[in-house]
Amino acid sequence: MFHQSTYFVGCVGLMIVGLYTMLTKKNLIKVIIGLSLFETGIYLLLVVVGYIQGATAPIFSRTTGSPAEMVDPTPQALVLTAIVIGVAVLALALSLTIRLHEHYGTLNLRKIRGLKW
Amino acid sequence: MRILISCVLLVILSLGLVFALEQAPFGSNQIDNADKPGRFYLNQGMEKTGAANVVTSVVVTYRGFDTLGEVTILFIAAIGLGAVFHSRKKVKRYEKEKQSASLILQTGCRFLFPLIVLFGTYVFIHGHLSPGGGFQGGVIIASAFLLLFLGCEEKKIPMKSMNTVESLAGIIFVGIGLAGLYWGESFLENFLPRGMDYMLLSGGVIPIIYIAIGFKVGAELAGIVAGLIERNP
Amino acid sequence: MIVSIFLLVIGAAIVLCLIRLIKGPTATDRAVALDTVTTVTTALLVILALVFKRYIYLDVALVYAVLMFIGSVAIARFLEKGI
Amino acid sequence: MTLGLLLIVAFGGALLVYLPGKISSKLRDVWAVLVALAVLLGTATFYGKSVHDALSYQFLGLPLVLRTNDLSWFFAIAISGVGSFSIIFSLSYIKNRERTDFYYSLMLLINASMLGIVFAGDLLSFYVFWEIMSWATFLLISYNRGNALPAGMKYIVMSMTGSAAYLVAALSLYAKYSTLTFSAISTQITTASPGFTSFILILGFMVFGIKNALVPFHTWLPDAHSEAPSPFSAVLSGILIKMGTYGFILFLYVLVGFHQFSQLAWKAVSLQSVLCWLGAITIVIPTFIALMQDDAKRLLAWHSIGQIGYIILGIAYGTSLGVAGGAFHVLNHATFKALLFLCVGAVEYRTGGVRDLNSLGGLMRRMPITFIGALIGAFGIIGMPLTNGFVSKWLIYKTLILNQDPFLAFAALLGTWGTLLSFYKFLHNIFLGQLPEKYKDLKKAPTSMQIPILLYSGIIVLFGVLPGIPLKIIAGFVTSFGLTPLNVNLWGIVSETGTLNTINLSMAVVSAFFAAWVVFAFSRRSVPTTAQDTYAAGASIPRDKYQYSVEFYNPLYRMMGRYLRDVVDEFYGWLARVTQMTGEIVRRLYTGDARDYVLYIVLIVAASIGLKIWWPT
Amino acid sequence: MHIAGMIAIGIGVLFLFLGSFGIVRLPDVYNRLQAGTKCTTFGCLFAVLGVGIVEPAWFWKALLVSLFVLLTNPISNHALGRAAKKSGVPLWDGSVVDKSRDFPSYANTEKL
Amino acid sequence: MVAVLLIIVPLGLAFAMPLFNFVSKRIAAYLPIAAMVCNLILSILLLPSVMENTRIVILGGLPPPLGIHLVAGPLGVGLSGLISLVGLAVSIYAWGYIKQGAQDKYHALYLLLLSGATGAVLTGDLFNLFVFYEILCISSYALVAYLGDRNGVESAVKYLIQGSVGSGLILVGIAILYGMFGTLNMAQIAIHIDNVDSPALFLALVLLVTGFGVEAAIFPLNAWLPDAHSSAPSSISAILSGIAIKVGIYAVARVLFTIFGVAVVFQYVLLLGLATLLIGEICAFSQDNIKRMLAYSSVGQVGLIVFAMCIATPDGVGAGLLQLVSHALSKAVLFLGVGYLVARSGSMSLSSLNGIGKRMPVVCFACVVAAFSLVGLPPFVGFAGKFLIVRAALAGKSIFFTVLIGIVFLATVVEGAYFFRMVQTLYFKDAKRQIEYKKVPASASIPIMALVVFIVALGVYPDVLLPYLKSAAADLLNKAGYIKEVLG
Amino acid sequence: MVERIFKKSTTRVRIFLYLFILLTLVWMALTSTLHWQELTAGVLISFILSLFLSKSYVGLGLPTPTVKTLSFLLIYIASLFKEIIKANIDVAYRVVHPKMPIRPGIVVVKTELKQDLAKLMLANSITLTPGTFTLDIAGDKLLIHWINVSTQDEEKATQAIALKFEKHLKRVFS
Ligand code: NA
Ligand code: NA
Repeated sequence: MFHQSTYFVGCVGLMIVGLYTMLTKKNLIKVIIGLSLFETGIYLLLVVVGYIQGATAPIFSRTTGSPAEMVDPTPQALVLTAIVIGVAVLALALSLTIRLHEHYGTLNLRKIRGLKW
Repeated sequence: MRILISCVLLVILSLGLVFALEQAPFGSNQIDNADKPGRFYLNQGMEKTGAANVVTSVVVTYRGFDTLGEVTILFIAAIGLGAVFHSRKKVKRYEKEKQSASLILQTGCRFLFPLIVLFGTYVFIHGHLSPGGGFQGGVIIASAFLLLFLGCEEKKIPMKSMNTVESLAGIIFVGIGLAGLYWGESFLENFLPRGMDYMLLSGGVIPIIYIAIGFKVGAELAGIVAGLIERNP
Repeated sequence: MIVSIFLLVIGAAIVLCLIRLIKGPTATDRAVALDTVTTVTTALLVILALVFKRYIYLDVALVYAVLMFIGSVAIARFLEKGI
Repeated sequence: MTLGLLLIVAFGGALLVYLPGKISSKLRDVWAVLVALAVLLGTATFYGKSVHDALSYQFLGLPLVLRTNDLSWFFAIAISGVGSFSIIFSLSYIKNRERTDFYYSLMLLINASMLGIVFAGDLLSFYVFWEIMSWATFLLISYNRGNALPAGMKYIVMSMTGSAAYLVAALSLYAKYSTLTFSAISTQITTASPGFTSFILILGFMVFGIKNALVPFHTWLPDAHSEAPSPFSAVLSGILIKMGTYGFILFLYVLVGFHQFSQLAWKAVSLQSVLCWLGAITIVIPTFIALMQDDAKRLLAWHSIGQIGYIILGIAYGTSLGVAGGAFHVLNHATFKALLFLCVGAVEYRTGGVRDLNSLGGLMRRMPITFIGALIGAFGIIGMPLTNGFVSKWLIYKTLILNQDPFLAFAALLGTWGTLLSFYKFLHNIFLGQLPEKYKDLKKAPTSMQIPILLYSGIIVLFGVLPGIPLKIIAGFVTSFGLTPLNVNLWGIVSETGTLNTINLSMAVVSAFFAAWVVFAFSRRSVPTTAQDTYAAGASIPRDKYQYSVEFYNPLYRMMGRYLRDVVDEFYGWLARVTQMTGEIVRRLYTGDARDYVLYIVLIVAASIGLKIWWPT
Repeated sequence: MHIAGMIAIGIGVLFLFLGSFGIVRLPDVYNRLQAGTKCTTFGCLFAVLGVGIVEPAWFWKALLVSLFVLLTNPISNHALGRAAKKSGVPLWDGSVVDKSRDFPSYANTEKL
Repeated sequence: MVAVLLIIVPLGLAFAMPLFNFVSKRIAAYLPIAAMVCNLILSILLLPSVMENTRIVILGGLPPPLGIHLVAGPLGVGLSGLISLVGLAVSIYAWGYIKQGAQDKYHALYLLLLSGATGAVLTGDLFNLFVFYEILCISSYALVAYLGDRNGVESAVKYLIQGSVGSGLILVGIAILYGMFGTLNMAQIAIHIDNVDSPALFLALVLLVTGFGVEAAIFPLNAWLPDAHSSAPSSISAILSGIAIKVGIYAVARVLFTIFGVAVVFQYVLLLGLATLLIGEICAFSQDNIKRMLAYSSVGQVGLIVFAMCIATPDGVGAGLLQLVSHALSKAVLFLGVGYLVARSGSMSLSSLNGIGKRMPVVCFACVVAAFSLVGLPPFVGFAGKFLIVRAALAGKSIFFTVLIGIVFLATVVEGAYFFRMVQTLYFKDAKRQIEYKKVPASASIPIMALVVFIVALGVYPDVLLPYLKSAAADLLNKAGYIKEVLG
Repeated sequence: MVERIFKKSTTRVRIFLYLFILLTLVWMALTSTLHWQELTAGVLISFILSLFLSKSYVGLGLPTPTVKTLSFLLIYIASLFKEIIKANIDVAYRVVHPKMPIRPGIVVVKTELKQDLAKLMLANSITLTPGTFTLDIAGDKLLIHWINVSTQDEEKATQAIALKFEKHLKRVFS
């Protein structure tokens, strides 16, 4: 429907927004949200990479069955893996955030600097 | 200042990314060649494995090692969370102002819970036929638990049986992989007959692995959810 | 032909919801807009299944509906300080 | 006996000290002495032999070679001799200290590694033994705690700098010639470009200059020598720093060759003259700094630097007489400096660690053997006739005068003058003058201390009277360097330009002394009394008021003090502080803010993209 | 069948649009919930069933989807409304009555 | 084929951990030991045969370009041997050291970390490399925070954020490569890269190197390291410094040499390595916290290894690998030893360890040997590494490298300064207060001393490693050979 | 048959059977096929899930599945549909009308239903119908948001909003 670069701009845009959030927001939760956005952009990029114009999902059924009209299945498998990894990291990040909040009473990254230098 | 620096860097980064991506010959041509894995999977995946969902055959056998790693990572998150929360004092800070769910929500959740679990099971059992799979099914099962937690305060997750499920499912996954090594040529090889196309019993070991993954992911994510909203016993 | 009109209208509906999602003004307003948009999207997915003639996409719609319902409930419970 | 076996005995004996040490300290002492003597004996058996053993054991695919010849044996016998004397001396010195197993083990280990250095036949094994020696020395310098710690740090940091330079030199040679054995390099390097040779030699000067404490690399030495346990100071000053000298000889005469060395020049300044002048500076400045020291061991330490100046001057001068003088001075300095340190050690042992020149005095009667030792040692270092120091210094003067180098000769004489002054202070403030009240009941030094002192004294006089014994060996290796052969007999050196015959000299000196003694013995009338009774009638008065040895050369201090600041040392201290400061600043990059850390990652990617854009290839 | 199905889909889509329009137009969160859920549920129901009618083989699954939406949308609607009330989102100025103070669990809610 | 067991055994045992835990709580601590013994034996058995020719282990039934496969070459098997050796020592140590928290979870995470590390060094598929790399990273995030104390959690969060951004960059890099070539097989990508010249390739390279560089702790991507290494339980610090960083370096090297093989970039990375070295050592020099000092020292050592590898000759890479082995052994000993020193003295401040050498002689002796080895003193293995690095750098006879070596030595001197200061502190400083220290248990002293034996033995006879280093370096550098071995 | 089993068995077994049948039916709808493989799998899975999850249905107040109840349920659903359609047209009208003729407010209504499930169905029905939705429920009272408040009296409001469903539901849950 669109030229391929449109998708790229979208993915990169999402990644950049995520990174921007990570770089500028003080709140740890926001930083983690930024991380999630960044990763989402990457997932989209992976999907776009395997997309073939006009092709359909690589699932055969009794009615649809031409491999030529299907998109590349590999990036989809990769995205699945990447998403699961992202979820795991997110879960761990949030649990650590909870713990950190218990220790510091704040999520302001300027104040969470017990370790430096 | 920080914003300025960030903006400058990110502009460079985004320009670099977009221009580089523009110039790369992406699109359909990268799997034109028959020796490219993607083309091979599409052309022969169904024939070889019997799984109608090519992505599933890729995920479970051809790139099954990735999937094993992926399951492992969820497992790490689950036990990592347990480890991080282990020595934690129970926080009662919010208990006072905590609102309990209304009867409607409670009843609705209790009613829907088994149905959603069934649906999750459906999704991972049909992973080789439909867009589902072990992860998707596992996520649905875990979200059923989340719904239960949202609706009913008193529900706790039975960690012991969850751990057992998790552990057994993992062992089954690895065991099937080793069985492939034993009866076939390589680890995670599909050593069972491929069955009839589009039938439930097709795809050889794929549904079995996906069932294991489904249970494992479900148990792990449920454990993670329970841990994050403090519902471990 | 007629299907593309449906899709256009649904697109417009989604845009409307997004407007509310952005405007707010309260968090609950956004949540409501999100909840609505998910319902619209569920319908969209089903119609898309028809467009692409792929039965399997119905499963996608169902999964989407289930997850988004739970998502909405979670947001609601969060907003009323239930979790 | 092969060299490998000798080294195995030396190293094994060192490392296994802990075994008898676990059983009893007596057994351990016996073990240590036996090992040291065995090594001494073993070394002695190689007298006059020339061995070249390529080991079957290889390190990183490089063949290792052990070899000995006159040069090696000369140093080896000095090492094992000084080492065993120090071990014997230690028996009582170290008795009641803690971690004695550790002490003996390191003493023997250092001995073994020094032997390894001189027996090494290639640059790699040389380096291995060199490094073992360095870290073992560091540990032993630090043994005394307190002030010894910064001294140890200073030593090891400088030593590591040297090792680094060595590795670069050695591996540059390897890169060029694909070999590390001395023999192979020495034949191939003759074709090398002057630039490359200079590069190697300058690196070598740095390495060995540091170990040798050549100015401006000397600053570690005064601290290290004075803070180390005295028997080890003897080793350190007597022989360990001479490993640097060995290195100089190795690089200048064995590897590169004197002829090639003397050709290296940048415009009018030749490398050789630079080295000679460094030697001269090393003679003069440290000697006068030594004059101002109040710590007996510190004084000795500064003199070690000064004496090293003579050695380097002689060796760098490159005539056969000069090299012989330098090499002989190595041996001589080893004997008298070790002796002096042992004497101070004995005093220290009896006085409970006191070595401040301002608070000692009059110990001559209490510790006569020690006094005699110190006296002979002082004569040696000053270069009085009948001591070995005289012979070696005479050779060096002779060289300078013969070649008409008045400035260098003047520097050398100035050094001797300074030495004379400071050893007068040394002897006077410890052994002569008034005996402080609290040392009235001091006992003589224990026998295990007296034996090495006497042995050293004997050697000093022996070599002073019969210098031909060592000079014969020296003449052997000097000839092998391709210099004019020396004609040596038992009493000295015979040459057209100036014959040294110690018989005549001895006769003259002995008769002069006899005359002096007769006069002195018959004219002696004074009776020593304690100052306290005379001045204060038993009341206590400030020490510096009544003891005239306090601040002995005070006027001299005021005159020269500010020119004799140890600028170099201050510079190194500044360098260390700068490093620390840099660390403190650089560390601030780790701000503790997670977002900054993300920024760094983005920065690297963005910078790479930027680099690619602005700098496409 | 095909035409009937299409008409059903059309009605569904229309109501989906109206619901979204209501979301934008109506004055407060409670009224928006009225439009948002009611119309979109209805719209979704019709659209999905319409698809089920167009493709008879899909009917049962379509029915399942629509039943699920029918069951869950009121629940989430209720949850959101309650959340709004509990978190103190005020009613529109034009509201005529607020009896929630009479209701047990809202008696001590401060701001309404 | 059995090479897959190197990954599966720890993984399977970790999966089974909850079940074992039902049987008995004590079993948990034995499982890592069992797994590592098994891996060590397997690696040793495999090593001679893979030296002759690399084994390709097919996974999932498809031959190399199509499916995932393991490349059991000298490098992979050698590194997995190193991993299991250090892993074994640390797991024995942990048996007595880990007494707090959810111990079964600790041991499971530990097993997973090692299996991730092993998988990463063995795999021949780029995405699979990413997955195992993530296993390694995520389990280390969790393990750093294992005790749940303030410092641990804080550093884990920072580590996680940085690591995840890095992982994201890796994924983008992989996406670009896949988009261009339609394959994830490293050998096949390597073939294609030679035929294509595109700015996108450069971007992919930068992204991959940066991403893996986070774990490899290349400056300035290493900000997480001092925090994480100093806050983690000491057994984990040991494994992070000893193993985890090394996997990052391996990945960077694989990407640089095998996949891309572009010479221009080496110098860029080499300079980064040099900066890492200098900054690490200087920062360590000005530290008083001993674990932080060791952590910064790891930064420095990483710089040295990266420097050596980027010389990009077989000698240089071999030297880098030897240095890698040496650092793994030595830093493991130091962190393990310091773990008990810190535990007994109750503080991480260097001055609190004054004179502790008399109370805890074995541990302190081991620490001194390890420190000497790190500084590069003979007869310890660090010397061999340093020697080879200098030799490789000077072999080119270029002034450039001579100058760089000068800088390297500057850093080494600084490194020596703080390590010798540490030695003095342990042995020659007077303890401020008299405390009766408990003896270190055998579960700590045995593995520590075993590693010390390795340090000395390899230091005296490093030649035993030379053939392995040579073929491992060839494995990394010889792109054509790698492609031929994988794709036949 | 089914009735007899249900009446004889204990509550727990009854719930189990309930869930089992429900799940099997849902499974059949999901798979939309009568192939033996799917049916067997469905029965098996439903059985296992019912075994483990029936606890969740305890105390929900499930009606006995008799023919009568089923027919009442159908009647209820039909009336619900009628109301839903009315409701939607009504709301749509209000939304589209330029003047937006709304008189929103919150009122309270009463119910006589006892079972949780019945209350849920009532609340949902109210939510789905003319301009009302259930804000909350407590005991026998429901808090309702009404888009066009015609009466503020509790009885009258109950009459207008709840009663039309309640009468059907009462019969289903009798
Ligand atoms: Na919804
Ligand atoms: Na409604």
